[in-house]
Amino acid sequence: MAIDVRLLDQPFNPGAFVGPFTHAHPGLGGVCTFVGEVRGGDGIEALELSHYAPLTLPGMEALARRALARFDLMGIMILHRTGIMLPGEPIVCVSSAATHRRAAFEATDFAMDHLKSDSWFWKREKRGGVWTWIEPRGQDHADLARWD
Amino acid sequence: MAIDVRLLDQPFNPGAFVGPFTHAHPGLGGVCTFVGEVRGGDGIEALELSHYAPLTLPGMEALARRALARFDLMGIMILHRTGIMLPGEPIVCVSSAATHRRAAFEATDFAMDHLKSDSWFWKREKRGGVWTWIEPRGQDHADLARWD
Amino acid sequence: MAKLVFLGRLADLAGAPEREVAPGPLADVLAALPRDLAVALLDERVRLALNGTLKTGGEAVVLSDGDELAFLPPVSGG
Amino acid sequence: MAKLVFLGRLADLAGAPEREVAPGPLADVLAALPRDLAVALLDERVRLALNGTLKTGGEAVVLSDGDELAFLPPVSGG
Repeated sequence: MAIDVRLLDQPFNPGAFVGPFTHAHPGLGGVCTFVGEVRGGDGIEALELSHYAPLTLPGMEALARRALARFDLMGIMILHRTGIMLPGEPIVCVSSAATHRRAAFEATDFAMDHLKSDSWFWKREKRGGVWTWIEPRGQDHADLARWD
Repeated sequence: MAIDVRLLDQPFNPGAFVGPFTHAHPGLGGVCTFVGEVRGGDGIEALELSHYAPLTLPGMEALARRALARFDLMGIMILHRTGIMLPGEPIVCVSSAATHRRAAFEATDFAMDHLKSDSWFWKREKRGGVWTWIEPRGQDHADLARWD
Repeated sequence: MAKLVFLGRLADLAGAPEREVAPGPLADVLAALPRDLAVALLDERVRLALNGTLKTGGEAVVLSDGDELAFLPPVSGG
Repeated sequence: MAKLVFLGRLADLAGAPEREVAPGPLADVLAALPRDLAVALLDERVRLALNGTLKTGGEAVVLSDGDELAFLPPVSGG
């Protein structure tokens, strides 16, 4: 199980996936996991993520393969929510298992930077009952430039 | 609960700690977690970590406070095993919660680099029934230099 | 018939995430749409995917019966 | 009595993780120990902690009744 990539349309518990992912790689040195949650505050009531099935999952799988080729990993797991989420719900979970710590950190960092910018997801936020689409932002490009 | 630091003398399930840690920080953006496990292979039968109570836990708490002061965190959790462990058992778990992803990654990375080198733990490995003490190694100093 | 798929804000503009259209050259298909929607679909930042494959070149698109053409605006950051 | 605590490989060398000793100047305490152990304890990389506080300077240590002096070899890497 070198690559485990999933789109999830219901709330999920990251630990329920990270545990089995970790156990699938006996002899590893470490696992670096990042879990992103829907941010609260700012009057946000909900977030909706839409995707395009024929592209989104294959795109995430290609990203996982790139991370696997670039870093010395035993495996990488990428989970991403779609649909409507409330503040505090996990939206993304990336976990990298490696013999050496540095590779696990870098692969998870790399996958997060590219997921945010390269993936086929469209987000909108609900505030005061009104939905607003979220535009691309500059910080993501700066994050990506770190890997060039 | 900005700082949660514990020495554990029994096998532990990282998810059982990361879940409550995450939920204690509503409104966060993300959590970066690193779990290190006792490496298998190489004929390793067991690992033993000894500590010195009057220094080890206070040292870990000081490291957590340094991370909290240096990065923009909502909280940091550092768990470390002591005693005899078998390959595959978690030995360390560091989790950082932050509004922004970068801070969570960097704080966990920082804490891991310093835990490995600055903490009062002495390790020995058992191979073929014989225990051997593990010496300090150069890579740790290179890791630490990244933060100077 | 062929199918147009609108992602992100384009779905709002189109009033629905999908729309059945008569097959034919893309220019003819767009000409039959409301003008503001057609203009938004022609934005240079909007990418096209025909039957699940991204169009990379600038070659003309001609929709056949059963084709699915997706309009993909820039993905969201943050 | 005072107590010496040996960490890491020093515990192996001492044959036990702790040892009761008579109070007094550290030099006298060490002189009463097996020679190879005394030499190992005096290694410049071995740090001392008196009653849970690391010694930073080079001042002479004099053990009083009830004191705990720990000998801390370099911690393990990797």
